[in-house]
Order: sequence, then structure tokens, then C-alpha cells
Amino acid sequence: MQEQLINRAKELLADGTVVRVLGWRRGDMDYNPEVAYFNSADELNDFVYNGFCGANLSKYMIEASKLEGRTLVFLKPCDTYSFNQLLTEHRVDRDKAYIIGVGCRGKLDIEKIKAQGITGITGITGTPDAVKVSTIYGDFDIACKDIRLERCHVCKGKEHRVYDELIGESADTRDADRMAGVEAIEAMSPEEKFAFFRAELSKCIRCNACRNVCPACSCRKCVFDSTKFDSAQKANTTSFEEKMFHIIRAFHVAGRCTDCGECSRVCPQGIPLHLFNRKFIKDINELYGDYQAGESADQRAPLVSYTFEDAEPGIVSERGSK
Amino acid sequence: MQRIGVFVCHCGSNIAATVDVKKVVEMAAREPSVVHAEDYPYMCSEAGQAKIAQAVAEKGLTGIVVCSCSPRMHEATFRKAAERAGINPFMVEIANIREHCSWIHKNIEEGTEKAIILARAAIAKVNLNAPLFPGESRVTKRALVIGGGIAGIQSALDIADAGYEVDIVEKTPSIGGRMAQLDKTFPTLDCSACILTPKMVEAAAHEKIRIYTYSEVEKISGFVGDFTVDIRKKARSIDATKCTGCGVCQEKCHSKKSLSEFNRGLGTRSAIYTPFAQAIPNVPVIDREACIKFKTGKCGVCAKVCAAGAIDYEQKDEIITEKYGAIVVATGFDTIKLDKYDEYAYNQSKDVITSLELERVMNAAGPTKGHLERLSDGKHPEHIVFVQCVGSRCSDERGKPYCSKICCMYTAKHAMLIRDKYPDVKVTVFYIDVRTPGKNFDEFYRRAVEEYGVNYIKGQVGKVAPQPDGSLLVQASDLLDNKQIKLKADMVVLATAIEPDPSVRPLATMLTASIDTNNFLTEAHPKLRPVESPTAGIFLSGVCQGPKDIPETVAQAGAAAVKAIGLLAKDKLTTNPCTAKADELLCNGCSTCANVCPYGAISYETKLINDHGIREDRRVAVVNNALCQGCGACTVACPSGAMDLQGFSNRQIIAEVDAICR
Amino acid sequence: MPVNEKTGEFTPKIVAFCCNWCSYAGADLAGSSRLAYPAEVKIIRVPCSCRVNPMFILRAFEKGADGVIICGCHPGDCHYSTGNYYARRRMTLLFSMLDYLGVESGRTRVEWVSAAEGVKFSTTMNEFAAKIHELGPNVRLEDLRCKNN
Amino acid sequence: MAMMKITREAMPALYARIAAEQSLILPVKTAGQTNFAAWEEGADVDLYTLKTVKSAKDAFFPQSENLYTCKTEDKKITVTPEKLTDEHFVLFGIKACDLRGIEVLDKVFLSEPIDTFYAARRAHGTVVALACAAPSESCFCHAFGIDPTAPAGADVVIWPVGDSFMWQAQTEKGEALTVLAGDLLTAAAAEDETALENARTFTKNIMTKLPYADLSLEGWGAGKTDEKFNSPVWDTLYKSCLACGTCTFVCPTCQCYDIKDYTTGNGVQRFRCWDSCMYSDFTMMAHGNNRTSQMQRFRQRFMHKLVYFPTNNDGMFSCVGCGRCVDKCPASLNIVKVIRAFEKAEKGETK
Repeated sequence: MQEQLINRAKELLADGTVVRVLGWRRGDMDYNPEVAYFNSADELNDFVYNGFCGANLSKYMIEASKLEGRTLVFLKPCDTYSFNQLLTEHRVDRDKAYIIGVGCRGKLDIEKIKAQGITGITGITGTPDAVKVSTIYGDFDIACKDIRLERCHVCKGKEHRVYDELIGESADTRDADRMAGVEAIEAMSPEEKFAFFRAELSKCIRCNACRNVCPACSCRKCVFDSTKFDSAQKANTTSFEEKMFHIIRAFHVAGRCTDCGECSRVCPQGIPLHLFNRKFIKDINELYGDYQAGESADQRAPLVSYTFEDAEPGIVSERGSK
Repeated sequence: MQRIGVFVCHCGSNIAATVDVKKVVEMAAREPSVVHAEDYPYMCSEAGQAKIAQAVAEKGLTGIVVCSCSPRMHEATFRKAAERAGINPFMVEIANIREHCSWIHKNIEEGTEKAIILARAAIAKVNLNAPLFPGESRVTKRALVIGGGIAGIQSALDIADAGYEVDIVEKTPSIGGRMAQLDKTFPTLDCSACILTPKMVEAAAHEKIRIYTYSEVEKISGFVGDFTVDIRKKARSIDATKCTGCGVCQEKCHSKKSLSEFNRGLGTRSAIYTPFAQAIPNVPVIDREACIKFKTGKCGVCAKVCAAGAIDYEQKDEIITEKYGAIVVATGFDTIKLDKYDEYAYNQSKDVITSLELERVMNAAGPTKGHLERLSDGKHPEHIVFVQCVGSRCSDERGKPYCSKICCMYTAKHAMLIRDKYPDVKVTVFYIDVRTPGKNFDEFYRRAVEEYGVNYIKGQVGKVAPQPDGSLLVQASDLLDNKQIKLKADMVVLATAIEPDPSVRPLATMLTASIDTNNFLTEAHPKLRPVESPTAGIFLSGVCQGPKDIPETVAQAGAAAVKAIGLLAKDKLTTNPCTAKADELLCNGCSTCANVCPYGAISYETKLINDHGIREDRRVAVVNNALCQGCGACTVACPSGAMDLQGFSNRQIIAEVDAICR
Repeated sequence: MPVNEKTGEFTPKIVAFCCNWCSYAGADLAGSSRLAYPAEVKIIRVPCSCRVNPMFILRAFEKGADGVIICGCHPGDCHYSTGNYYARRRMTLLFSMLDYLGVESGRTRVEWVSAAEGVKFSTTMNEFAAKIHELGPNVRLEDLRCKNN
Repeated sequence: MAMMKITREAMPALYARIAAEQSLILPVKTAGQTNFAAWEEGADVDLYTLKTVKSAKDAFFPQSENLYTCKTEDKKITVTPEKLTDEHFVLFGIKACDLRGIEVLDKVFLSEPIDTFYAARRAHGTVVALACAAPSESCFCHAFGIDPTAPAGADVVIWPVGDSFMWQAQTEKGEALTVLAGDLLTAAAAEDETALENARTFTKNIMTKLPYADLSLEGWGAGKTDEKFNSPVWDTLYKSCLACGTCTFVCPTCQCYDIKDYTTGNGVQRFRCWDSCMYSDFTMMAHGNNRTSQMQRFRQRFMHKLVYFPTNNDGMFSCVGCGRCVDKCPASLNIVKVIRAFEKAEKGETK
């Protein structure tokens, strides 16, 4: 598929449809391609598309929308939800984007490979179903389903929600219940819940990677960076600020988060941040009807809507902690 | 840093009794930005206000905190005082240490401590206050009166007489309302129609008044001085411009079995009908549910007999959009449903009727042509029992907790009229209390007892049981003699509680006017602003605000009219400066705020922004200050905090939170 | 933990956000009707319940509040017609999240109180304060530094 | 000093013995991640994980710390400076690269004006280094002349060999710790020393096979400002940078901090916290920011590590090759990619 993408990108550059290409560039390891702009056919020789191209390119389109001319952007099915959401919020310009919906059979998580005790990796090759990891300590064969990103286990499906053309086959890799993690926590006692989140959030280093990678966190200036709320942007001397940060961040993206999973993917401390977002998604679905942010660009988000019969906030204590 | 003056009011002993005002002064004075603090028995008095002016002059105050009664009471007073003293009125904050403190806490230590904290919160807020300047908005010189009963007619006439255009919207086919259904009025016993119809005619003939009958308000947008209202003119199926009101169509109509709403269902009417003889406009409507033509497509006799060719079966509802500066609500009342009062046998016996039904029975144009007779068999009654407080002053959910206010008097009226016209009929009234506060009211009641021999029994009726012989057995308690009694009656009349007309609820939502638990519209102040809604530009006329008799209704209608006239007389209004404001540097242009704005006050423009040296075209939110009412929905919807509310800014509220929690 | 110096009892800090049109007036009515409720409750006036930002609530907890209650007009009666509907959704979700994080759900509450419901205002505040007393001091969302300084 | 030995089974006893005397900071696994943390009963000590997520620098330069407290009472303000630490502690299990990182921080914080908070912690800390056995693909400490099998600058060095750790005190502080460990340590036998040498040789051999084994810092270092600063290479390199602070916060040498005030309600608490040159408000001043684009911020970070710092510190790079940024950057950017991109560009030019 990679060759197909490169060739098509070269064509579109050549015929002037686009003036640049936003994609993934080969990294210095097989597992760390980086997001990059390609301005010429020559540069496209470094273009790569493989199982480690998990990065969601839609947020980069905010900056690309400000540039002259059209940008070719490759979006995986789940990335298109984010793009739609950004369209809804007027953060990207549809006319400035030429979207190739790329096929996706699930993306891989290098952390899961490393978690198997594999280190000294010198190369990774593979098929859609399995990879061979070569290391200085020996070679390992691993099934892809064991090393997929968390989000791929709860895949939203193989359909692209917005595109100009499609290249490549996709597969729905869902093999887990999206809300299982949330439900497990909901079933805990308040003490257990508190202990769980305290342990997770105690790791937070306020690096802001989750925020900065998040396509919904597209504010020009985050409230945590401004002085409007007297809120701390950086690590404070106690733990509360981390809680505040993660609650508010999740709240600000509630109803806008497409559950793209980038926050959990990038967290250097492996905090399962999607558990915050999915809690809101679950509540929204249960209380206000099923809603998938980014499914189309003309939806009205749940937090800017209401019905006369909405549940009262007291429902929280009624449902109560177990 | 601000230079803040803190003024602590004793409110006589209202505050000083449970709050140590000297201590509040002492503690407030210690706050870093406070340069002056004093107490005074009545801060709102002229002398109290003079103290503020003096402190401003002497200490160069930039902000003022008044620890006193609720800001809903005197915020405006102190803002004006500040303005006179040369300070921007929005540099004043009130710490509510009366309603929220001294009146509810008996322990002086507790009260004082809380008062100090409330003062600190207000000081913390003023520290962040900035001068605000009201804008201006125009006033449309036209009023809308919703409801065409005596309240609406009177308000409309008064406004029109002052020279302003008025539209009346009435949902039934004619104006006149409940008063048109009454036979006689207390305490003068003059004929209701005789005094009402001239008013109706006057309203119809007034060059400044337009009447939309058979019409309903569908949508209201805008704000004080500039409301836009959609009125649905329901299809009458008659071309009103052609109709001469001859009435032939009603005579010839083949469908005559519909229950007459005007006669409270006690008589029938034709499918094409005017509700009553003196209806205004004297143009019938076709009840499409009852009309054979509409039901089967056949018939059409009315069109055949109409010499004017006014019948129009194709007529459709029409939406009229009009602008108004003021809106008077006069939606009136209805009696409550008696479904839950099985003990009175209202649904079982035709001879158990409500007082309003009795009005129709007594009326010469009513179902019995004014003859007092049992509706079951047309027999002349020998004994009529009146039951007071049916559903009024009721502690359970079936009725209303309030006193309907008019029942004592109309029952006395009914009793008196019956005894006057039919001296042979025995009249018994069961009452809890007889309430007669009104001019000539008690005299009237006493005449009923003393001159007309009406038998008043203090006690409650427990059961009305229809008997096989057609009579009614009334079981009651006599509280004065402390015994259970049973009476045989031929008719029972229930003084049924009144409630606001059900149409008021959706209307209140459209008006954004607040409503109480009983669906009466809330007044801006129960004593000082009784005819105004808290929502600016909305005025309350008649029973929609609370139970009233006719003179009170007319008086209030006039008062509401005067308030509306006062508004319409202005060319421009100053707008509330506590509006939302977008920080262009932070705005994402995401439209989230516009999605929650109930006033459509937020629009977007693309403009060149200089963000610390980065110049770029950005889509940013712009708030229309005339439209924004300052609710703050947008401020929370905005994820970046770009949207803030002046006068209730994020930092101000956070400062209050901090001060309370510290 | 805020403790009454004399009695040694837990005296919670309770922040009540009241909308200007209904609930603040309801509180005024409670006052003029002399319907007592604990002095631990301190009211902050906001134009509408929809003005209450979740950040204010977290801020209050951070600074040591033991309970936060938001009062607004009854649904359908909002002075701004729709504000409380938005507030209702926001608060429902926020409270649910706090519950999810292990913060006792009784520490937060929304109650609709009209201008005519002085009795309800007083009853609500009494109930809420009693609940906070029962729950004890807020430790899960408080910034420890504020206690020591 | 004498080579000693401690069995793996004896380690918990060692931790308890040290912790009874002073606080012990060592790699602990919490919620699936290993970071340096204070030991407590039941802690999941993890000496196996090669790289803690954050480096060990927190022990001397915590992510945030209070500097002083202002308390207002009425209109008076009292200022109470935070007390300098006077308690001894042991930092256990630090790797050679992180140890070099501490050396870099010493250059910054222990030269005039001395950072007293840092200095107090340095004076009270005993450092036990753990030699590496199995480097990972992201390691490149050798490029900075670091021998991961012989950590330099520690008070004690330990080596994992089979079921035991070899233990050798390097300083007087280290000797004191050896005394404290007492009977948990036994003298190493000759065959133990041989095994250690074999292990070290094995590890060094692996170092030569790592993907970054050939990484060269040629062209970087003191005095290279002009030729690197204006290079067009930066323009393409930074593009995918998310402007988060991950690289900065996991880095053992990043030493920038911000000073902030926290309002307590009765005054303010002044604290410092790690800052990141990747953040848009880094060194923000009243007039705005002196670096307005992410390219400038991105460039700053690497220029500082590879050019400015060596220029001011006798050629010492402020990168130690720990490879954490390689592992953790959410956008897969890292210092090696920067070095290689320049290498490629410069080679291209010379062709």
C-alpha cells in the first residue's frame, strides 16, 4: 500500500491538486516514523506507511489550513472522525485539504512489544497478522493482535467518514468491549476508585503530551496556559493540580472527543487517559442517547444541546457507587 | 490595588441583632485593599448614602462594599449613590448579611463570623471589578397584550389612550374572557355584560388597538424594548372582511351538538359559531372537528346560505410577525378540574355544578334562559347547598394551597340573588372562613345572612351522595355546634378553586418570565413591583399573577399599562453592561458559544489578530451587547476561557470562592 | 480540617452557587421568612446556573470546601430560558466524573429552587449540610497546602 | 576499595536497613511504570527496568518544590523561606547516564550563584549506582564517553552478576553505607570478580551492536553556534513537534525551571517547577515571548544541549545518551534524529 500512496501523492503533487503532502516519514528505527510534510516527489521517497503510523494527522491540518494551497493528508478511518470534529468547530478548512482515506488494519504499540521484555530492537518486519522483531539479543515472532494499540481493540470500524479518495483495504479490529475498562472502575468502591486514580495520576508529569496531541484540545491557548482561571499549567507541589487538569481536560473535550486514543498512546507514563474520556462518552450515550463525535461534521454536540426531560444531576448519587 | 470602602448596615436591629456589626467593620478594615470601614443604622437612608459619598471624597475610594440586605433590594440604590459620589456604579458589591445571614442565624457569633466571610467575598470580588458602562437599545413603540379578558382589554385601552399602538391576542374567537360569562358582579349586583361589553366595543373601535382573536402567541424572541413575536392566527374558515355577522350560517348549520365552551358545556352550539351574542368580533368560526363539511366533505350549507360569501373552507393558519417594545400578560384563569373530588359527586350528578356554571344557569342568555332549575330534571330546587373552598386552601395534591380569593364574595352574591328572586328556595353555605376584605364586601356578606336569610354553616362537606329520588344527601360537619349533620339538597354548588390558565406555562417559557409553583407568574417584587415580571419589559395584568376580583384586576391592568407606557415613552433604553465579552487572543472561533446563546447574540468575524507579534486572520466571536442578556452560558461552553462575563468574571467568582473557602 | 475551636466539631465549608433570578431570591425569601439553615452555607450569586463553570466547583474543593451545591431556576423557568438545561447536563456529567474518581457523590448537588420556594431553599441547605457533616471533611479533592497555611 | 557482594534475596533486608536510618529513593514500579520514589514497606522495587520513565534528577532537583511562603495577616505580610533539607538520604540504583546527568546539573546549580536547595540535597545524598547489563536500542551514552558498566561519580557502585550484586564503595559516604549494610554484604571471591569482568565485557560488546553505536557528535560542541543556528535543517525537523514537555521532563539534564506563585487564600506560596523550552510561554515576559515559533523553541533545546552548554562548560555536552527522548517523544522526534539530520545535510553539502 505504501508504494500506492507514494505514487498517488506524486501524481497529485505533479498535477497541482496539492502543493504539499502530510504523512509519515521513515524514522531512525522501524517503529518510530514521524509526522512530516513532503514538498516534492524526491522527499516522498522517505514516506512510510506501516503498522507504526498510529499518529493521527488531523490535528496537523489546523496549521496546514493556514498555509497557501491545498495539502494532501492521509487519514485512517478513525482519524477522519477527528477531522470532522475539527470541521464542525471551524478549526480546519475542508477546501484546504485533499483527503486520502488510507486503509488500516490496526496499528501497533511499541510499548507492548517492549513490555514483553524485548529490548535492543534492531528491526521489525511483518505481515498484517504477525511481526518479526529482530534484536541484538535474538529474534521474536509476535502476533499483531497482541501488540495493537488499545484503541484498535475498540476499533470504530473500517469506514472513513470524510475523504476525497480511498486507497487500501481496512479491517475492523475490534475484539474488546469499549466500555469494559470504565465499567470495571464504576464497579469499584469509592475508596478503590480513588486509590486507582491516585496511583495513575501520581505518575503524571504535566508534560501536556496528551493535551497537545489531542485533536479536540485545539485551543489556541489552553485555559491551563492562560491566567483566566488562575489554574496552574505546570507541575505543582501537590497532586491536586493533576486531578484538576485531567478532569477539566476531559470535561472540555466531553462530547467532542472522538475517542481516537492518541492521549493514551502518547502518555510517557502510560496513564490510561482514555478512561476519562470514555467515562464521559459512556455517560453521554446512556443519558442523552448514543453520540459519536465526528461521525459527521454537522452534529450538535451533547453539551450544547438539551432536552426538557434530561436526567437530573441527582442521578449520579442514585446510581451511586457500588 | 483598589481602595475599598466597606459600609456595614445595622438595618435597625434586623442585622445588628444577630450580627456584631462593629466586629464586621473591624475585620473588614483589616483586609489589604480596604481603606475605610464603618457601620450605620440605615445605610440605605439618605444619611447613610451621604456617608458613602463622604468616604469616597475623603478617602478616594475606588470600590465600595455594602454589607446590608439583599442586592435584589438595594443594589440599585447603592449603585446610584456611588454614581452620585463619582464612582462607576459597577464598582459596588453587596454582601447580603441580612436575608442570607442575620435573619436566619440566631447565634450572634455564628452570624458575625458568616457576615465577615460574606464581606470578605464581596471585597475579593470588588478587587477585580472594573468600571462598566451601559449601552443603549431602541424601543419599539408598540405593546402586545396577551389575553382579551377584562384585564387585557383594560390594559390595552389604557396604553392606547396614552397614544401607543397595542395589539391584543386572544385565543378564543371573541374577547371578553371570564367576565363575559358572569351574570352579575359583586358587591353591586350590576350586570356583568352591561359593564363589560361597552369596554369590548371601545377596544374594538379604538384606532390604536388591533385585536387578533382565535390567535395564539407562537414564538417570542428579543428583549425589553425590542421583542419580536410570531402570532398564529388560526384559520377561522371565515373571511372576516366579508362577514356581516348576520348569524344565518349558525342557524342553518346542521351540526348543532357541540358543547358550548361559553356555557361551560351546559348547552350546545353549532359547528359554525360565535361564542356569545355580544362577541367581538362578531365573526363566527368553524369548529373543524365538529363541522360536517370538514369531517365528510359533504354539507357546505353555511357557504350556501352566506349572502356575503364569507365562508372559506380553504383558509389556513397565518403567522403574523410583529415587533413590540412591551408585553402585557393577561392570560387569566380557569377553574380547576374536579376529577379528583369524587366526594362531591360532580361527575355523577348533573345537579352538582361549579359556581361558574351557576353563573351561566342564572344568566338570561344561558342554557336555562336564566331560570333556576335542576339540570337533571328541570325541576325547581327547594334547597341549594353551596360548598366553599373546593380545592382552595387545600393541603393535599388534589387542590391548591392558596385561597382563590373571589369565592366567598361570589357565593354570597349567588345566595343573595337566589333568595332575592326565589324566596322559597332555602340556601345553605358551608364555609371554612368567610373572607370579605374589600370595600363594601363585609356589608354585602352580612346582608346575605341578615336580610336574605342565607344559612351559613362553618364546616366542611365530607360527602355529597346522589339519592335514588334524585335528591342529594349532603354530609357535613358543623364545627361551631361540633356535630355531624346530614342535609337533603336539590342542588349543590361548588366554589371551585381557580388556577392560572394552562396556556401560561408555555408562554412563560417563551417570555423567559418566571412562574411560581402554582403557575402564577412571579412579580419582580411582591410589594414594590407587583405588576412587573422580573423579566424586563414583561408586565402582569389580572389573575395570571394571582387570584383577583374584577376591581382589583382592572386596577392592576391599569397599573401594568402605566408601566408599559412608561417603557414605551422612552426612545432608548440603557442596556445591562454585564454582558459577555470574547478575548480575541484566546478565541478559537469554534462556535460552541454561539450554539448555547439563547439570544443569538454571538456572531463571528474573520479579522486580523496580532497575537504577541504573530499576525494572522482568525475567526473570532463577537458579542452583540444589545442582545446579550448576560446569562453566562457561553462562558462555560468556551473551552479556552476566551468568553467571559463582565461583572461576573471567572476571576471574580474564583476570588469569591477563595475568600469563602480560605 | 475546619474545626470549631470551641466545640471541636467539624464545621464544613459549603459553597452554594445561586442563580440571581430564582434561587438567590429563594434564599432571600428563606431569610425574610426566618427559615434557618446552617451558617456553614455561603452563597455566591451568579446570573444563572449555566454560569457555574466546573472549574469553580473544583476550585472550591481545592481550596478546602467540603460541599458544593448549585441552585437554579426549575427547568422550564430559567430567566434566560435555556441556561439551566445546559447547567443540568454539565453538572450531571461533572458529578458523575467526580463519583468515578472516588469523590463521594454527596459532596455535590444541584437543586432547582424558585423565588417562591424559601422553604425548599432552607430545607435543601439543611439536608445538604447534614449530608456533608455525615461525609466528614473533604480529603480527596483538597489541596493540602491550603490547610497548613 | 574492597569488592563486596550481596545476594538478590538480601536486597529487601538492605532496603529496610537503610530506610530505618534515612530515606531511600530507588526505582519503584507504580501502576505499571517504574520511577524513582521513596521506599516504603511493600514497595515494588524494580531494578530490572533499564530506564525509569523520569530520570533520577528529581532526587536533587524535584519537579516542583516550594521556595518560600508569604502569609498575610491583616495588612502584614510574613515571609517564611522553605527550610533546606538537613536529612540524609540514599539514592539507589541510578545508572551511569543519569549519574552524568547529575554532573551536568552540578555545573549549573553548584556554580555561583549556588542553588542552596540543590546544594543541600547534594550534600545529604549518598548515591548508589547500578551498572547496566543489557542496554536497549535507544542507548547512546558511549557517544558521550560514558561507560555504562563503570558508573562514575557515585558513592557506591553495584553490578548485577548472576544471583547477586557486586558492591564497591567509591567514597567515604559509600564506605559509611557499606558499614550500614554490614552483614548483608560479604567479601567477593576471585571467581566473582572474574564473573563481573565477563559480564562487563559482554555488555560492552553489546554496546557496539546497538543501532546508535556509530553515532558521532562531530560538528557539535563548543563554538558551533554560527554554523548550526541558521541551518535550514531546523525548518523541516521541528514540524511534527507537539510542543509538549515530555522530552524535557524525562531528560536527566534539562534544568530549566519556572517560578510561580500559588494563592493559598491567606497569602501565596512561591514554588519552582520544571519548565520546558518547548512550551509557548517559556521565558515569556511582559512584552511577549522572545521565541515566537515552535521552530525556534525546538532549535533552542538541541542547540542548548549540543552547542551552548559545551561552549560554557569546557565542552561538556548536556546530553548523556540515555535515550529517554527516543523512547518517549510522542511525535517520534529525538536528539539522535537531529544529529543525524545534520550529518546527512552536511554530507550532502560536501558531496
